[in-house]
Amino acid sequence: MHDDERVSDNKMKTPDSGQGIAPEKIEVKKDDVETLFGDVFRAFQKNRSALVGLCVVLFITVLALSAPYVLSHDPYTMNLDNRNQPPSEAHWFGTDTYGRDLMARVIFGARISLVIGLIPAFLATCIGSILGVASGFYGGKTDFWIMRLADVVLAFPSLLLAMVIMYTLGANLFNIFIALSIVGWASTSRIVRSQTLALKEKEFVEAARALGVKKRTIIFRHILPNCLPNIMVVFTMSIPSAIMQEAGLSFLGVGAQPPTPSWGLLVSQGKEFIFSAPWVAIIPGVAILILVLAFNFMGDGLRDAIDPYMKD
Amino acid sequence: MKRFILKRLLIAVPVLIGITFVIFILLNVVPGDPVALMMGERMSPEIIERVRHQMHLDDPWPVRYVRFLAGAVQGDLGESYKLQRPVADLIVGAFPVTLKLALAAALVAWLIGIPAGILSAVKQYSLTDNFFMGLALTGVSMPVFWTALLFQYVFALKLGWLPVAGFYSAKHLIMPALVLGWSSSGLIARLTRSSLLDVMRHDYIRTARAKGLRNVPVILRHALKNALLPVVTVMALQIAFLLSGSVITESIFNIPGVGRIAVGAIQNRDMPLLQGAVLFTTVLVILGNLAADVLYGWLDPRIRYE
Amino acid sequence: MSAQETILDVKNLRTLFLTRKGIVPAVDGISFSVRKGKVTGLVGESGCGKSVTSLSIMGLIPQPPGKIAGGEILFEGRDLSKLSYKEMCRVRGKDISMIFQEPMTSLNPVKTVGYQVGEVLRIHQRDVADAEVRRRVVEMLDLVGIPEPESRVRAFPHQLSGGLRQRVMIAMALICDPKLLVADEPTTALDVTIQAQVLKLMMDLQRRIGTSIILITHDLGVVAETCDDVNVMYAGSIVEQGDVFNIFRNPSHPYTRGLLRSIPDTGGTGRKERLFSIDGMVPSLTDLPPGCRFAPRCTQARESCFKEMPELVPVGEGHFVRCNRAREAC
Amino acid sequence: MNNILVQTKGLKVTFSAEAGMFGGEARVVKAVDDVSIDIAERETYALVGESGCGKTTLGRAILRLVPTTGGQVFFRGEDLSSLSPEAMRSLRRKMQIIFQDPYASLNPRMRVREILAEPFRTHEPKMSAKDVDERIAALLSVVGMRSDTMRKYPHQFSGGQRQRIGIARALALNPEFIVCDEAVSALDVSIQAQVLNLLSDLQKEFRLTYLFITHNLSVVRHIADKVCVMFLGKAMEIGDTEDLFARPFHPYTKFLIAAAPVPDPTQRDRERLLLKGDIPSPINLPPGCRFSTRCPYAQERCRMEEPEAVALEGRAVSCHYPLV
Repeated sequence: MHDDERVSDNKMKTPDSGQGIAPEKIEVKKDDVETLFGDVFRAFQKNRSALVGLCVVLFITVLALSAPYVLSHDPYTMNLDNRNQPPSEAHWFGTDTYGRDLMARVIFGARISLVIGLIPAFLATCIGSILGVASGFYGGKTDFWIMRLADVVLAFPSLLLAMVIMYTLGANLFNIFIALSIVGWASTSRIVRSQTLALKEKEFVEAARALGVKKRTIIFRHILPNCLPNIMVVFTMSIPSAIMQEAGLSFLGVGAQPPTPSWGLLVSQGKEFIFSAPWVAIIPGVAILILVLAFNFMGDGLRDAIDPYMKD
Repeated sequence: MKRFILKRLLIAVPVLIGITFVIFILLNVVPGDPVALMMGERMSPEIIERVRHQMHLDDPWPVRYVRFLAGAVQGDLGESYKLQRPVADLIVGAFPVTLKLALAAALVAWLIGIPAGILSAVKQYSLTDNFFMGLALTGVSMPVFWTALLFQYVFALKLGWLPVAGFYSAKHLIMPALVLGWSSSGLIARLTRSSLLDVMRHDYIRTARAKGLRNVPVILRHALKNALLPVVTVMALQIAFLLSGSVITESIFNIPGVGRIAVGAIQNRDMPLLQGAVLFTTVLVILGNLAADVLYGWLDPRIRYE
Repeated sequence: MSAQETILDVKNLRTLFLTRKGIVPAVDGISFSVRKGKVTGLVGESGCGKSVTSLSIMGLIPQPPGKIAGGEILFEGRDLSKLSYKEMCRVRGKDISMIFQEPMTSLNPVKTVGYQVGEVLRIHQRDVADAEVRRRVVEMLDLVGIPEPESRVRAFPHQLSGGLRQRVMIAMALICDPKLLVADEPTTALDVTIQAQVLKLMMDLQRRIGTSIILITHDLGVVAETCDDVNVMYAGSIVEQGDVFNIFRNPSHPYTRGLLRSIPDTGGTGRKERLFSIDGMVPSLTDLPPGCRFAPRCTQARESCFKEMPELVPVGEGHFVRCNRAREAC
Repeated sequence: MNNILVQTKGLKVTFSAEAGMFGGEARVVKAVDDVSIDIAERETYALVGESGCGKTTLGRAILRLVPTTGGQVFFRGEDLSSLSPEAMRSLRRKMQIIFQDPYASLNPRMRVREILAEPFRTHEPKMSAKDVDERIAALLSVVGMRSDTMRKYPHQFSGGQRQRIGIARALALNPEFIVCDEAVSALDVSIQAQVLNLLSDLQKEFRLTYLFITHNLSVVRHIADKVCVMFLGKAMEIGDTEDLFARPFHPYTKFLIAAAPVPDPTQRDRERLLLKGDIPSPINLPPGCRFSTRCPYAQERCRMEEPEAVALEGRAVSCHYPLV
């Protein structure tokens, strides 16, 4: 750089008479800082229902993690003398068809639902984000084929597609991960793509291009960080739907297999006794409702906090 | 507008080919021999081999795929292993039942969802708003199979108002439609609300007020149509959801529709039947989306007069 | 100014917005009047409160977060801010109508132009027949210079150019022969040659119909071309008020003078010379300085300017200035 | 006469209004249609015109931010289309851009330090963080801002301040040529004056050449040495600023100048020159001269035959019947 000095020299120079270029005073308020963490933090601060959702999720997580150390009953131990007992002091949630403690089974079931909620949602969000950004940024043929692939996936009723995948791969927990990830990426990719398209037209991206910044750097430095809040929202929203899908698959017998205490399976096993022992089916369903509702509250709060910003 | 529809149709073609391919690949790489499954374990290997050959199952997969496609175009979806009847007949026989259920559920969803969404938007942040939105969120958070059991328990067992299951009269349709529609109404209500709120922020709403128009006509004449445009699209996407949901609803209420066929086919590992049911449902979804796009284009003059 | 008949008298109007960061006094005690059949300009830079003033007059301040916290808006003697909702609806569009800055977004995209113009008539004259509405709409579109008005009534807004859309807005605003037209930056979104057409149209119609106009703009050129009276606004209050010739020939507030001198190429002389510019920037409305709001940017500010807010004082006939140093020779 | 720094020869940019994946007639918009301009070193060259005239596209095409469909761009006599992508990337430090919208031109998730460090990270990857910080502080002081603003995010500044940050970014690599794309149009008059003054100070200071794109004629008259008036993708008239404003040869130039409101109420009763009708759609250009549908002087020939640019008293005028 032959003319480095030009700018450096000027550093010491006081601006003449000040009219145009007098330094201005700027007051900064600390709480204004615009980071992803800041956004998320403020979302929870402002939105009471989001906070409640978060607390419920945390509570269930702690419960699920500490289950083996806290519970006095084992979720797998059968006691055929004790079948379909109503809730009592010994068994708060009652017992199931094989005399197993329902509370232990429900709490252990939370582990499955949480893992199922987080991992496929995470995988689907990652795949969807990468494909969405690529589709939006590169455009042309890349865009066309990725979007047609997304169309194909979205054309299937998702439960049906997951069912077929489970039929092919065999019904077990690990395959649920795969099935739900394959099903879930498409809608994420559409959302991320449309946002990428909008960001691509922004002048700060054009400024980066004018500076000669490489495409990949533009994606990672300018596009993705600005998509991140929305990706966070999509991720939070896809957790409850993954939980619901797993419950549905397990209910239909193509998900988790007995004796795994998956909530969907618990409801399915209880449905035979809905008239004689309704709690066996109803209590695991309440568990699904509470966890899914908590995640939905969280997602809603996050979206409300982030959306107005993303609009302008 | 013609261009618009044509474009949509043209995009639907590769998607259709894509889904047939995906279905075929998923269901034809399945481990386990369908013939052995069909004929029982004790059959001699030679006979199995002969049947395989008769059913063309020993051809390479591209050949079988093309044959499957050619058959599907002519309405031939093969024969059910288990029931030994043409898949197409079985599905066409079951479809009216599923259609009735889906339409009734959609009606329930719209009748609950749209008014609730409008009320919530008009009275934003009020008690009404919080009530409906809490209800909507609960609606989308309730697993369909669980709601169904709950309804059975309350309305059939405790109150005895409605039959528990089966599909014989209009009365049998009420509970499944409510269950299915209820879960979908939450989504419609939330979307209607946010869409209407969004439209109410537009400049032309201010223009309408500046004309001297009062609140109710502003909403009815200027906001609602614009707000419902995106809802229409989602209602079509809901068809996919309702068809998906009908898999569970039909199997719980023992309704002889396409969804129950699919679940039964999985249990019996009846590949052609499952393949037919999934293909049929998916084509319906694509048609639904197409209809939504066309409807959207027709409702929105910016597209209609392009 | 008081000598002549006024149609609108705004007295000490205060409009607040309640936001998370605190109370924002967007309009802070402004008073001005509009003479019958004249064009009154509200001029100032972004955030000075000129648009909030116009929306306050129309009763279109979104509540919450907005709130008219004080003052009177006397339209032919009636205080608009005290009218009931229904009464105000009868005033809007009939006695007072408004045109907005963005002709692109101010028209409903799914309704025909004819419907939207005719709707005003239908609201305010219920018994009017469809054929009559149609006739009046076509007549009005013709009057605002829209070619082929018979076929254009069936057009949708997206089928018209920006200039034509703004003409439709004007037709909509004038179809009920309002006594007062509030025009909020009516030509800002338009191209120069289209702006010239629309301004000329507005002025011709104003002369013909005799409507009084409040013209809100940031463009001093537009003010000079169209206004009879001018109110210069800064940070929520009026800093100078007077006849257009007085304001341009004898600007008495340092801000007005600064604004006029900041325009590049006035008179076509000063090319390549430095422009005059006002240092610093408009204060935040949540954090206003205690004294004169312009003092921190004013080159002539004295100590007293930082302490108390000056009053609007007369410096000539119908010419008022909010400046401590107004009476000194400037 | 100064040396030519940037030159376009018959530059064309077309956009297809409809991406025709499945055929279907793709409608083509000629955003820039055969434009040749010469920008001399250290001068301010203005592109002026109404919306849809292609001035912004031309500016971006010169910087190769949009693909061209015909013609060439030369920078110091070098044809940019002949450069390798690597060579083009390193030439980018010589040519920069300042944008219209101070709110969209800065990445909201980056601090000022990161925004201003980007040019160095791209072109001087070996520079130490401390050196980069020093350079950024120097840049900020050049544009009249304090160096402690580095830690802040763009939304914490006003429009005028953001525009200064944008200017600092453009200056970071000591460019020779800067495209100012409506750089002051979004600013209030008093802030606009500050930024215009800053721009002309910087021009003197750093021997900059500006391509100044604007629709504001008074700004053009104030800042530009040379003007190119564009209409629907075509250069209608090119000439020295004073000359062109004093005596426009092209009817469009004349009406454009006359349309601008004059901030002097004593002149309000002057005779007004008004153009008829609207700007035609760039998709269906009229045959012949594209201004002929609005031109009050249009003759039969104007509607049939597209005028070529002709040299006239040191100007280039695309009109069959210039107003001499």
